[in-house]
Amino acid sequence: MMERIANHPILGETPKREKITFIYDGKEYEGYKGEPIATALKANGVMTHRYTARTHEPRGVFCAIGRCTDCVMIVDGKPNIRTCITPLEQGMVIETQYGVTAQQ
Amino acid sequence: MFDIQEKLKEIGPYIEEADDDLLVCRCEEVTKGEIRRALHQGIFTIEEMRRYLRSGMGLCQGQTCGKLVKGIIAKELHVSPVDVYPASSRAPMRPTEMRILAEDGGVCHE
Amino acid sequence: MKIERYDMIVVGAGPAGLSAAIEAAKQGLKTIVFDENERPGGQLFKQIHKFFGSKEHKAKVRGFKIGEELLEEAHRYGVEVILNATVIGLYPQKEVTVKIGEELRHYKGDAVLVATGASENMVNFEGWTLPGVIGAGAAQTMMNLHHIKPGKKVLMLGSGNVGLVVSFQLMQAGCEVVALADAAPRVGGYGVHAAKVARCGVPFYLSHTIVKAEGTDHVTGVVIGQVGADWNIIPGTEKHFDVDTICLAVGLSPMAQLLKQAEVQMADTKGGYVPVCTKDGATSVPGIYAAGDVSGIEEASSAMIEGRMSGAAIACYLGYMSEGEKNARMKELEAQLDTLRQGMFAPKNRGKLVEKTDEGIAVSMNLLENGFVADDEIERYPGVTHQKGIHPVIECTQNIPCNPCQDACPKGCIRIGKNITSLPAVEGKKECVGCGMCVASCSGQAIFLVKEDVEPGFGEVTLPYEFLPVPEVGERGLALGRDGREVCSCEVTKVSKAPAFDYTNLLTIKVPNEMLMTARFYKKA
Amino acid sequence: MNNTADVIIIGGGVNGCAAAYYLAKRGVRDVIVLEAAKSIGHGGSSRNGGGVRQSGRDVRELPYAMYGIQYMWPTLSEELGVDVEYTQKGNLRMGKTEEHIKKLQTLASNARAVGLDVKMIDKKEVKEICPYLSDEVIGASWCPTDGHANPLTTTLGYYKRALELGVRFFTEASVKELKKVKGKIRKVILADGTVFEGETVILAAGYESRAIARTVGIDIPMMRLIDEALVTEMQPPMTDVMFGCATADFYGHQTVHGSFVFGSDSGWEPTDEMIDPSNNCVDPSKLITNAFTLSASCRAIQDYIPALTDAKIVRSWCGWLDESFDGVPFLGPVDEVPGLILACGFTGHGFGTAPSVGLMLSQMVVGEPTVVDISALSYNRFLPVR
Repeated sequence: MMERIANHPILGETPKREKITFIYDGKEYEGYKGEPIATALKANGVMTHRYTARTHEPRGVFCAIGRCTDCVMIVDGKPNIRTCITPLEQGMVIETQYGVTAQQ
Repeated sequence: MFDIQEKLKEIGPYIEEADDDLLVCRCEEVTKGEIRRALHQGIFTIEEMRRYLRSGMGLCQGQTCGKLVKGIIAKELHVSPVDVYPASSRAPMRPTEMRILAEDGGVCHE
Repeated sequence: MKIERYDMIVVGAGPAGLSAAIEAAKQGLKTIVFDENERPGGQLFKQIHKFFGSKEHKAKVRGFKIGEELLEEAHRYGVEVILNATVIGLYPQKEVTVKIGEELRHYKGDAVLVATGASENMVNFEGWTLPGVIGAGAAQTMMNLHHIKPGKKVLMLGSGNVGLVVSFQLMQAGCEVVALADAAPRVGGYGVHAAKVARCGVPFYLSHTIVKAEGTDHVTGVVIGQVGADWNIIPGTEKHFDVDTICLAVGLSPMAQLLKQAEVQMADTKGGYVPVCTKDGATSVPGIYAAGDVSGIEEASSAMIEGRMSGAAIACYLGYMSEGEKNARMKELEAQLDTLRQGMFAPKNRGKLVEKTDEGIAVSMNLLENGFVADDEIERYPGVTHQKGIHPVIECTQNIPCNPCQDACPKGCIRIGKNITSLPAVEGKKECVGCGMCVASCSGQAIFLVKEDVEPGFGEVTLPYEFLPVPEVGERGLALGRDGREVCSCEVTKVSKAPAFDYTNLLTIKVPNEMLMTARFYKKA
Repeated sequence: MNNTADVIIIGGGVNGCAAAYYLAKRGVRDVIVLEAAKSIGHGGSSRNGGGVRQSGRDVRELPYAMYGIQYMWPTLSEELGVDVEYTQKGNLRMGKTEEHIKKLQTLASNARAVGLDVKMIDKKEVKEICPYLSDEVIGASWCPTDGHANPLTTTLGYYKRALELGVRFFTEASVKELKKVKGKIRKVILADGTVFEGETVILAAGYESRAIARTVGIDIPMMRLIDEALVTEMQPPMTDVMFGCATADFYGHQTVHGSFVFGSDSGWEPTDEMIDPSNNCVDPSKLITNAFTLSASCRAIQDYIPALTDAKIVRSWCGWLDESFDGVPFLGPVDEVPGLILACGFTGHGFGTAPSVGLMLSQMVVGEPTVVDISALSYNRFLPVR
């Protein structure tokens, strides 16, 4: 689990946001509406987003701004979704990506 | 004019290095050793390297590994990285869904 | 099908893009700005430290505040700022294709300004693809935009300003920075940034790089080692740290692909692949301009001025401003840019070892090699004086373009002079009232107030403190030296918070008199 | 530097590299290849859909297209030591209208006449071969022995093997002029003035061949046209057939990597750049990619393969076709200039035949009969009407 920052010495208190639920690899988790999927996963301790096609290496967030595309996962059935810039929505189904599919 | 055989003679045969199994292109999973080996086979440009090994051809379009590949090529060919011609740059700048492109031109914005 | 038309299209709502748009819109140009991110401001919105420079460069204002001000100004002048708008193509006929939501739109401008900024360089080592190895920009995005800690224990690679600033930010967010490493033999960023990280207890490992990241599914540790003359690791110098995050801050490269696509003449330089352009940003394609990091990496402060210059140039190009008006404006802006490009970190000094300050004082080698000025080196700087009663001690030891401290002191105790890169000097004749404005206004957090003999054998040090929780008066803790080591126990005697301090709280600690020139940070016992 | 060789090949594309390799393989190793660009395979060789097909071809090309598929492509990866990703799973040339079907039928019956196994199939059969296609596809021609390969690795594979066998390659070597000596081809002069000399010169420089041939008084009737290629992100394995359509809106396939590579000649509306300022006429050879080209290509593809609608396009790029006036290449010796052999005008479908073309070029150099008769592709075919 990675701690969220509730209060920051410069930025102050984190604004209240709407709590929602989503499904990650078959289990239900909580996150905030509109935050990047990757942030919600990180808050729930998920580091590994996918395994690569050629050497089956684990990958996660690297650039966090949608450039490197390392953090892609299967979101609502669509592969290669950049989770670091895709907003979380209620009921989203997020799956670990193996190559470009959901399971090996 | 650039003499490929001459350059191949100059750089000598491929000699394995300890970190050759290091990944360089994260998207297409290309290692430093693969790039170095290709160089000693006459694959000298970034463009050829992309085509030969797929380095820089992945989702990020070489944004992450571009500079690293350039550095390896420069070192192996004994030239300055500044003299290694960069890859071309083409649309779309970011991966774009086919349906969004396909609908373009048919919509009128007011 | 419709192509929307504007006088000026700006790609990138960062410091350069927004500044250009404001400058142009002021002259009456119909201007639109696209940015692929959900928030405008580019890197400004992740920068929570106070900026350097002088008033006209918005010095001592925090980056994200500057971003907010720019955005507000842009709106005021009628600039359209479209977010989540990804420019996927730029064509020589000054047409851009923009993906907005589920639509691709076409825009044509009489001028197009590309201000796409930079992308982070990367370095590869064994395990660099493991989850938990992230870019410094990623760390900033996570903690400053998305309110989540990037990691619990972090190793930072890179001692440039980005590495230093982000290390400090990580600690502000509540993360532990176990070490800061850099393959270079000397700290690359501002000494004051390094010093504020070092005094928190972060060890600096210069001439060190990462040997490997450890872990199977994510990072669980890191090994660094000392780099020899041949750039290889010297066997036996390896050190292991338990970390869950490795943060890479090894430089930036201009992100100029769009310009290349538009068939602008490009040049490959040491600083990256950049468009060939005039000083006001005009490229080889008439009507296509570039400003900010995309045309060469500099600070955000310079990017804002470059943006203004391009904005004025485009206004003139399109006939909204006369040649004379433009030249006058350019002169003013060039002067501002010139002052930022002075000092030890000026573009002309990049990569050079500057051994003496402009004043002829030897630069602290300890600062360059370990991140802090040694106790025996500090006395030689003009900001460090010994006086009766409360007075500022200014540990600003490099010539950098920055002068808010001079303006901050209501009593005129601090003098920099006309040249804003000069080292601040403390005027002994003027009387310090201990208001602390200088401490809070120093963007480098390098000013302390020192007062001897508040009680027999003890004095007080007032230091800037930007962490949570803010200690309570009466709390006992440890005073840390410039090197981050514990030097003595101490008591918090005063905590000052004021709107004018802009979240830089002033902490006064009581230490033995002999520790007044040593104690520079506070840690809860 | 020794600037003389038995054979000088102008053009480091797939045909030039293949010719160099087959020459070296048969022992003619004193060969120089001159490539104008910085990179080998910079032209059409890296800007095509990778089709290795026989169906849809003119009957004059079919014999060597069939020869290559029967005898060369299946073992090419092994021979070059590079995976050329040759996949022989058929070519589906689709039609949506009766008019399309008629066109396909004509092509199919012509091909059958020279012995190619190609037949017309109906909507249901099309769906059985590839379930991802649009319901609007009412029929197709189907050639099961067609397929696809990776043009990038094929070109570089030939290059690499030729290098290994001693062929000398020069990049950034733009040829400006040819010169005869005593009535025979001899000198190849670069734009920078460097002179190469050879007994035989193979001209395989795409459209640029026309300007080069003109310097020895030979006019090759072809023009320059642009075509765009694009590639999607990696997809799960969906199909291994080669796609095409009756109207040539697009063509392409899913690669071994998983991405789909397509070529398309849709979306080339005349833009400002094409207008010749001297006469205000539109010049098709000045077509360039515009802001709508990529979209038009995508529209063409999506209309046939709707399953790819969510696939992201990662990159697009374009290249020039050397379009001959009758749609088939100029292949063979030029009688008027002894020693000069032409291999150009491939009209956008020269990749799939490169192995057999390369082989035949090597045969022409040594004066051996070619594996199939290609006299119909001689440059002379235009002489009576010119």
